[in-house]
Formats: sequence, C-alpha cells, structure tokens
Amino acid sequence: MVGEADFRVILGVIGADCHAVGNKIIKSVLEPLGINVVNLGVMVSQDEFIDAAIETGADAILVSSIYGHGEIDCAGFRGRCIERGLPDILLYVGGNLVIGKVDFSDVENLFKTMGFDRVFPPSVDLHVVAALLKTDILQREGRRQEIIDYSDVRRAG
Amino acid sequence: MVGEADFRVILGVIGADCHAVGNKIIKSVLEPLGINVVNLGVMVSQDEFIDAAIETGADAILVSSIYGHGEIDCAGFRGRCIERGLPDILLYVGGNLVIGKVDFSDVENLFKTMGFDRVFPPSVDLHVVAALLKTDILQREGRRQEIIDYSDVRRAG
Amino acid sequence: MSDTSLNDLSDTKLDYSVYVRERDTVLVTWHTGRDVDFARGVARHRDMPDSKKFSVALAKAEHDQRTLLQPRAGVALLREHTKLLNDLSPYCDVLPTTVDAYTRHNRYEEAQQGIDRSRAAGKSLLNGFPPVNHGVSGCEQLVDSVSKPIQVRHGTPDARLMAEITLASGFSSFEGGGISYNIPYSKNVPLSRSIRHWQYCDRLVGLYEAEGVSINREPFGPLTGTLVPPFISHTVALLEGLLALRQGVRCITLGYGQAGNLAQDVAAMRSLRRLAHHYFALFGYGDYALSTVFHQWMGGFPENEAKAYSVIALGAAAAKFGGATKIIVKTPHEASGVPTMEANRAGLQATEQMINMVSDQGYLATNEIDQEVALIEREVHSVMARVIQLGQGNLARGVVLAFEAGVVDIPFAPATVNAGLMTPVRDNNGAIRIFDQGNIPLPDDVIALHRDKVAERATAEGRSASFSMVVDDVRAISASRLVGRPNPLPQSL
Amino acid sequence: MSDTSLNDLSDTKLDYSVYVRERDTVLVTWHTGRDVDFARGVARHRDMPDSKKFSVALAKAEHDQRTLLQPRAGVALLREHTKLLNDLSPYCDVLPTTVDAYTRHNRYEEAQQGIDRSRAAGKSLLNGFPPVNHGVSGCEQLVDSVSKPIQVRHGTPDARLMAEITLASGFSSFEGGGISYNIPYSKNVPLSRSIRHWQYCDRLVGLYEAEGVSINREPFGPLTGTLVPPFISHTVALLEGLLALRQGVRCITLGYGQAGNLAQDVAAMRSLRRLAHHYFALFGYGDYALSTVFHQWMGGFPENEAKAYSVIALGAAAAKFGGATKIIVKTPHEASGVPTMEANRAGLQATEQMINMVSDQGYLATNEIDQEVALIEREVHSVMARVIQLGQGNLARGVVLAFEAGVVDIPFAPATVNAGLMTPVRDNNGAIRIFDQGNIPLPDDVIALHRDKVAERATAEGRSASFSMVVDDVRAISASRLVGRPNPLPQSL
Repeated sequence: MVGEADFRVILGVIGADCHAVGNKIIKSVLEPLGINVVNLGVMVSQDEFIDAAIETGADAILVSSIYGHGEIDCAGFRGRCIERGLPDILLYVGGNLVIGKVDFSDVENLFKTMGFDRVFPPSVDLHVVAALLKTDILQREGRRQEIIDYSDVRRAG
Repeated sequence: MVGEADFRVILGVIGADCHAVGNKIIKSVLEPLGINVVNLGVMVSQDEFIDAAIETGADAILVSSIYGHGEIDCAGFRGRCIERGLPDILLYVGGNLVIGKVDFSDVENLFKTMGFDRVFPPSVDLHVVAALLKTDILQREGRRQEIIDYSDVRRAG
Repeated sequence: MSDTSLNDLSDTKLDYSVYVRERDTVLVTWHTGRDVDFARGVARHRDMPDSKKFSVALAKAEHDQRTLLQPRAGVALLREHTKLLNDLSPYCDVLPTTVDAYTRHNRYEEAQQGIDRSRAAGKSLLNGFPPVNHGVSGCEQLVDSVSKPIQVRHGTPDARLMAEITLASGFSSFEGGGISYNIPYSKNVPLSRSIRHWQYCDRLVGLYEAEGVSINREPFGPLTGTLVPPFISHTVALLEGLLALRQGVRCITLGYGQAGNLAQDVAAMRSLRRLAHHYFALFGYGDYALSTVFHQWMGGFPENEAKAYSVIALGAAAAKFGGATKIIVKTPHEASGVPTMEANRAGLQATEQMINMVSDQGYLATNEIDQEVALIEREVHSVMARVIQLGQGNLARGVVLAFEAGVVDIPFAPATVNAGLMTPVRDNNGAIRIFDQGNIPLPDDVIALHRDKVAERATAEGRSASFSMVVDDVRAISASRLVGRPNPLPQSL
Repeated sequence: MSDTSLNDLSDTKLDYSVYVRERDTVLVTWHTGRDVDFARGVARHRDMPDSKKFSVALAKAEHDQRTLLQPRAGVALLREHTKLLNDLSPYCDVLPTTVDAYTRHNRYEEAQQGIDRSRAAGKSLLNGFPPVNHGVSGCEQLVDSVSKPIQVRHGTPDARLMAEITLASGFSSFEGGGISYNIPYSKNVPLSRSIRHWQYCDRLVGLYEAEGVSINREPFGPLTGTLVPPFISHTVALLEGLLALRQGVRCITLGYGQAGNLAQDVAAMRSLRRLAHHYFALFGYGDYALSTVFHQWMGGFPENEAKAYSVIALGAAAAKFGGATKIIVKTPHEASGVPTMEANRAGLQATEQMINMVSDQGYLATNEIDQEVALIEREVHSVMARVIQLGQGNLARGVVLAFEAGVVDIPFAPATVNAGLMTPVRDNNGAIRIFDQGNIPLPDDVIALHRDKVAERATAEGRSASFSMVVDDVRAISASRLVGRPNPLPQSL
C-alpha cells in the first residue's frame, strides 16, 4: 500500500484558456482518490507547469485545454521538459484539443506524436484517469504495479 | 384559355396502402386549380386505376404510395396500361415510394425506368404538380402550350 | 362468422364453444395456422422471465413513474428482423414488431412474394415483418432471440390468425382494436365485422389471462394521426377498452397521438387516465391494470433532420409532462418513409434525453391544462352518453350505430363507414378544435367555445376559416410551424 | 489609464478629453490601430441599410414578439470567415463574429502566429476570428460581404482596441462588460481595471449614439455557464447595463444562460426584463431600447448528437416561453468543441422549428413560474441594495467592493478576484439553488427556502448535500440527466 503523498501531479489549463469548471472538478475528484494535486488553475504556460513540477518533485503534469488551441499551446512541451531536466515526467493531456469535430483516434495520435503519454477526450471518467495515473507512476518508478481497483471506475463520466 | 373539364385525372393510393390524408388533400388542392379529379381513394389496384381512366377518358393517372411498397405495387403498371389500350396515358407517381432513406434521384430513376412520366417526393408542392400536369397534358395533346402562371407556385409545400 | 351483420353483433363475452368452432375456420386461412398450440403457448409464457413480459414492464413503469421507450420496427426476413430488434434493444425498454401492410389485409400470398423478393433483392421490400407467413416457429425463434418484451403493432381489421400465431409464440402485447384498426386502416370493411373479429382476439387474450398469463392489449390511439381532437380518440380508446374488458382482457394501455399544442397534449394524457378509470368502473370493472401510451407526432414531418429532432423533442416533453407510461418514438428520417435502425436509435436517444431532463422537473400545472382537461372530459361524456344510449345495453352495437350516424367521426379516415362530416382545425394557439361538428353531439356551450376559438384565429389571420385553413394545418409541422398560417412571418428570414 | 486603482474608479461619464487622450494610447497597441477613423466609421454606419443594423433588427423583433436566431462562429482567416458567415446567413437572423482566445487576452502576436499557421495548415487553428489583426480594412471587407447585422462576441477584459476597430468597420453590436468579460474569462485582471476599460468601450458606443448611430451592447449573460443562479447573472447584467447607460449606451440586450429547469428559465427571462426596467428607471434612465437574449445550455453537452438535439430543443422552448428577443444557438457537435458550419446550421434549424412551434402556442402561466419570478426579484433586490450601498453613489466602486466582499460571487469562475465562496446545487426539480451562500446577502426566509429545497433533494437521494453532489450536477446534462442523481434509475435499461 502506498500513501497519499506518493502520487503528486501538477494540474492546469494551458495557454490563454480560462475554462475553470473542469479544472476545479478534476481537483475535487482526484484528491479524494489519493492523488496530491498542485493546481495552477487556468491560463498556465508550459514553463509555469515545468517550474511547478520541478519545485514540488511531481510525478506527472496534467494539461487541460478546452478552447481548441491545444495543438498550438502544447507544441514542443515534451522538448521543453527535456531541456528543463524532466525528460521522463508523465505528460497527460485532455479536453477539446483541436478545432472542429475530429476523430478522437486522430487527436490521440497527434498528441502522442508530440510526446504526451496519455490523451483524453472531454468525456473521460476521471476515476479512470486516476487509476491510469497511479499505474503509470508506479510503473515508471519501477515499483511493483499495484492491483488497481476498477470497481469504482464504472461510474458514468 | 381551356375550361376546367379539359384536365381530367384519376387519383388514388395504390396497393394495400390506406393513407387517406394526402389523398383528400391532393383532391382539395387540385380541383380549385381547374383539374377534374376522379378520386378512387385508398387501396386501389392497377386495374381499378385503368378501368376508371378508360371509363372517364382521363388524361392522366396520379398514383400515390406512402407506405413503402410502391416499388412492388407499381411494377408493370405501364405494361398493363399498354395491354389495356392506354399506351400514352400520363402516369404520375409520388409519396414515400421505397423502404428506407434513399436519394430521391435514385427513386426518380427507378420509377422513370418503370414507365412513369413524373415522380415526386412527399414534400412536393401540389401547385407545382398541377402546373406540370396541365403542361404535360397540353403537350401530349399537341395543343399549343399555355403559358403557365407560376406566380402561385412559390407557396411552401 | 366472418360476415357478422349488425343484428348478430353482441357485446357479451364470446361463448367458449363459439370461439373454438371459429378458431378452426381461422387457423386454416393460411397453412401456418396448423402449428398454433394454445397449451404450448401458455407454457412458453409461463416459462418466460419477467424481463420479457410486457405486463410486468408496464406495471413497473407505472409504479416508478417512468416512461418506457418503444420504437417501431419491422422488416421482411426473420434473420434481419431479429438483428434489427437486437440492435435497437439497448436503446429502448420494450420492443415492437411492426407488421407489413399486406399481412394487415390478410394478403398472405402477396406477403410471401414480398418475402421472396426481399430475399432475392437482399433488402426488405416489405414495410414490416409478416408474422403469419413466418408462422409459429419463426415467431418463436424471434421471441427467443431477444431479451425484452415484444409487442405486435400492425393495423389489421381481421387479426385473428395473427393473434393466434404471435401470442402462442410468446409475444406479450398486441396492439389494435375493432375501431382503431378498421376506420384508419381500411376502405370497405364493415365495422360490425371488424369489431366481431377483435372480440375474437380479445377473447383469445382473455383465455391466456384465465390461464394466469397476462397479455397486454393496446387500442391504437392516434387513429389517422391528422388533426384528431383528443375527445374523439379518447372516445374510441375507451370504447375499445370496454369491449376488450368484456372479453376477459385485463392489462390495457390506452393511447393518444401528439397534437402539438403542449397544454392540449398534457391535458389529453391526464384526462385519458381519469376517463378510463371512470368508464371502466361505470361498466363494473375493477380488476384491470391501466397504463397510457403517447405517440410522437404522427403527421407529416419536416424533411430536414435537425427540424425533425425538435418535433420529436416536443413530443417527448409532452409525454413526460402528461405522465405517459410509454412513448412510441419517431425518427429524424420520418419524412423519408420507413426509418433505418440508425434513425430509430437517434429518435430513441433524443427522446430519452428529453424525458430524462423533464422527469427531473416538477409537475406542470397551468390553468390552461386544467381547462383543457375539463373540456375534453365534457366532450367525451357527451359522446359516450349517446353511444351508450344508441347501444341500448349492447355497446358493440352502439359503436356501429354511432359511426353510422356520425356521432363518432374520425377526420381524414379512409373507411367508407366513417361519416367524415366533422372537420377539425387548429385554433390560434395551435390546439385542435372543431370547425364543423358534423353530427357529433356536443353541448351548445362547448360548440360555442370551439367556434369562438376558431373565429379568434380567423381574425388573427385576416381570413375566414375554411377547408383551405385545414389543409394548411395538415402541412404546418412539416413546413416548420404548428399552425398553418397564410404567409407566416418567417422566424428566419 | 491601464492600471486603474479602485480609488481612481468613477462611474461618471468619461470626460471626452480623457477618452481622446486614452484613445491615442490604445490605438498604438497594435499597428492596425492607426487605421481607425471615427468619422469614417460613423459615415459607414449611416450608409448601411437597416437590414444590417443590429438595433433595427432587435427593435423589430421586440415589436413583432419574434425571437431572433444567432449562431456562434469564427475562424482565423478573412476569406474563410466571410464564407462561414455567408453560409450560415440563410439560417439565422443576426450574425456573430466570435473572436479567438489570444485576441481576448490582447496577445496579438500569438493571434498572428495562429493566422500564419492556419494559412499554412489550410484550416483554422484559432478558435475564432482575430479582428485586431485583420484590422479596419479586413473588418470592413467582412461587413461589406454579408447581408445581415454582425455582432462581435468575445470574452476580452480589455477590448478597447477591438471596439475601436470593429465599430469603425461597421459591426453594429458588441458583447461583453467589465464584469462578465473579466470574472469568467481571466485569471488576474483587477476588476477595477476591466470596468474602467469597458467604460471606455461604452463611452465609444455613446459617441456613436451621439452621432445618431445606434450600436447595440450586450453584457454577457451566462457568465461561467455552470450552475449560476439566475439572481447572480441578473445582478451582473443589471450592473453592466447601468454602467453602460452611464457612458451613453442606449441599445441594451441583457442575457441569461439556460439553467435547465423550464420554470426557472422562463421565470429568469421574464424577471430579467422587469428588473432591468426597474433599475434603469431607479437610476434615472428612460431613453433606452431594451431587449433580452437567451443562451442555450452553456455547460457540458452529451457527446451523442441525438441527445444534444434535445438539450437544444429544451433551450429553444424555454427561450420562447420566456419571451427572449434573441437566442444564441448551440449545436449537436457541442461536446466536440468548436462546431462546423453544418453543425451550426443544424442547431439553428432545430431551434427554429421549436421556436416556431412554441410561438404558435399560448402564454405559459404557472404558479411555479410566478413563484420563481418573485424569488429571483427578491434575491436581486437584496444583492443590488448591498452593491449600491457599498458604492456610496459610485456604482462602479460598489461593484469592485461587492466582489471583494463576496457579495456578488460567481460559481466556478477562474478569476482570483472572485470570492468563490458561494456554492450552488440543483434542487429536486433541477432548479439551481444555493447550497452555501458564502457572503452573499440574502433575506433569512430566502436562505431557508434554498436550504429546504436542497434538503428535499438530499432526502430523495438518500445522501447529504455536498460538493460531490455539485460535481454530479455539473456533469448531469452531458450524462443525459438534468439532476446529478447517485445511480439514477436509468430511463432506458
């Protein structure tokens, strides 16, 4: 069993995006599931994410983008992480990431090519995100993977 | 100027189709426009249409079909007209003529191949039908074509 | 017994021996009739899980105040029809089997041709499933291959063989009635004959009930679906309900088709339930299960799918505010004829969303609704009193005489036995009113109210009421309005 | 003047000389500012046909009791944006130009990159049209290439340059306000600064008014679009309306975003109009043109398009029953982000159909609506009284102090100047109530009513009210419900 403080993530809405609702809800759902969330709120730059991750020793950065500029705002994010000395940090991204109705699989491919580890549509169940976060962090840290309890994952998103 | 009695048409809903609403409305719209409508009502067989056309010396047969069996019910209609001595009678057909959502142009081609002179979707403006009927009847009779007044044709169908 | 004259028509429970003798003549009208086995049918129903029983689904929905979703669906071939129902099943609560139009007129030869040609064409050329041709074994396969209750939905004046085959196979609900499946669905069938044939069907359902197998019966509410004033369809629903109860039916769903005016639609649904309990009690019945069904708009739909969705949504809201136990769902392809599975699913999903959003809200209480309820009830009482009086103790006979006299009169019906004298029209708020009462007996003040409402609209539109106004109304919803105004101010330029 | 402190903030009409000096500093913030020519702008507006003037379209709709349809739309490049508006034009009454998010934060460099990259990519990579970058000549081309009135819709705390450019180019309506385009749209902009910048925009509109050119102003009604109680958004709309009137604005459209409960939504629209006339008169204004705008559901949509249509339809019905002058339309693609032209057209068509069908019907009068109207009005009066009191004769100052104190408090807002202490939640009928009032001043009996309503729901759901209930509510509509119930009885199995 790992304690609560073992999962530490930086959360924020990237770029000039000011959609605060999902941001507040993500924090409110992840924290009771044992994830320590450092919430930078809305309109966060790539460097602000990275600064916070360095400062707090976070395991992952959770990037939200709702307003459709995600493709522009996220360009070069992984490269910047490498430059700043966080080559292996988990990068998650989710929301309405592009303009227009595009097949999600295309969006997923685009952002994975850009170096994001996981890509989510806006409808994702946050319990699933939490479960994946824990698995990925444990795996990346080389620890024995815990058995994830999926029983609370079924809730409609 | 031609008188009212110059345009005489047989109207009916073909086959086992009992949709009476459109039938009553077609009659109520065409008659004030100067078309003499012999209305056979619903559930009319091919021979009943032809019997009435022979008996009244009609210029045209207007076949409705709403219930989707039009493709079956109308098969061989032109051939039957030829057998019964009405090779040149105008055959109009309209309604929901096939099962499922099919491009209207495909439906039109199908029924024209079957020998129908004009094919209409259910949304057709009946004032347009009346104008076409008069034109076609006059042309077929070799009379000088009247100038059709399209001014009342613009009404939404 | 297939040429019942008015004088032979009784409304007592059909004698069992009469039923049995008639049954022998019915089962030989198509070769599949020989496979009907009542005892086997009873056993099948008893062995079915509750999840496949219509009566259970309805009772549970009534209790939970939920509204069940039901699509219409039927194609020619068994395998394709089974697939269609299973594809729809996740999106609805109860399943249909819509029967093709040849079968509705007992034209089993033509239905067979439709099956054969559909097989050759690789697509359904029939507008429904032909259960008589597929027979007991085909229908049993169908029932066994789905996981929800199935109802037979058709439009058949003489559905005796269809009822024998489908009920023996495990269908647990049967739509129709001697009036509602004659007047809007046929041209020359005498009303006394169709009523008598439906007494047979109801008697058969009663025999299942006597064996402890509850079969749901649903008179067809919307009739011609075209400007039918609620009191007319309510009267027919009540009469068919009473005729069914007399034959031993116990699980009844009365229906109504969306008129379009929200207040009138909600009032219609609420009054239907009250009126049913009133007349069923008046005729001495207490032991029945009542539910209601709302049909989304049965008239012409806009061709544009986005617009069609709003017609569907308005119907869903009216059904839920009106307290319907079940809703029969239309589709965004409605204007284009028989819908695809995808269109059906879309209609169900749109309806589900609206019903969910409305069911979370409060009771819709307006003076307008209360006034409409009171009006509908007065109208129904007036017509029912005359039908009962005409029957002189024989309600079936009263029905036939009432139609002959135009006391009950259904607008836009194809049947020649329907007087067709009553003319409806919308008022200035889109509620369906009476423009010409024909021979329908209504109190003077009620007629005055209708006249005033129609006059109000005529004044607003600067024209006098006429049949041309009625024609405009028939087309209004497909032309994106509720009321057929002359040159309406377009909402969009 | 871009760092207005609270002490500098006045609510008198901006002195013309102050405006002119400030204008010089504004126009140099991006190179396109040099092309702004007020006199030429006035001449352009005077020469425009009435059919392209927002104020005329709104006045006509008010008179005819019609509801104008307006989509949202904006793409990066001029030619594509012009085509988009012309493609939408046949399906709506008034046109939008939705501005991209970089421009909203005055990041014109990034907007320019967005334009360049969009040109290279052959598709818009911006979520709107960047009017500052396209400049006066680009905006003039746009206005000249469409045949209906165009409004600028954005979300910009400092929209001074955008207003100068777009109004001079012939846009005839400008959305936003110092509160509604700050609190829901930014993180660290002081409220006194955004109010001051919007006084500039309103003063500019007032200058056009003084030249006889009526420019419509529309405070942004829905705010965060997330469980905003009507009295909160009404208070903000009234305050922005008053601030605008003070600067010479005369044509005002106050807005409200659909909450989902029909009675509350209708009551909100009706009370908004009454309250506006009340407060505008209270502050001495008589000479203004008022209209209202209803925004279809601004929260999360169902991904399924059929379900999305029903959310759109419910909004359309509420708008019409509520008497909205204009409706801002959502699309069936809403869950997937910025919609295509086709999705936009579908949303407009669905909305048109519902509005047409409802507009043919009667006035919706229920006790529930009357009670909601009375409740909203009491709530607004209570908060407005405190804001006015805090301002001590300076309403702009009152607004800033009210936000600092949490007297006005917008749920789920990103702005750090917003207290964020008030927590809303739905009651058992889906109406938005207050779970925690924070520092909002409300009468004890009103608070007791909210408490009782929330308790009623908690009891019905067998759980206590908590933030988790609020989270469930935020997601409810996208999950096909109105109220976020725990394990709701599914409508479909």
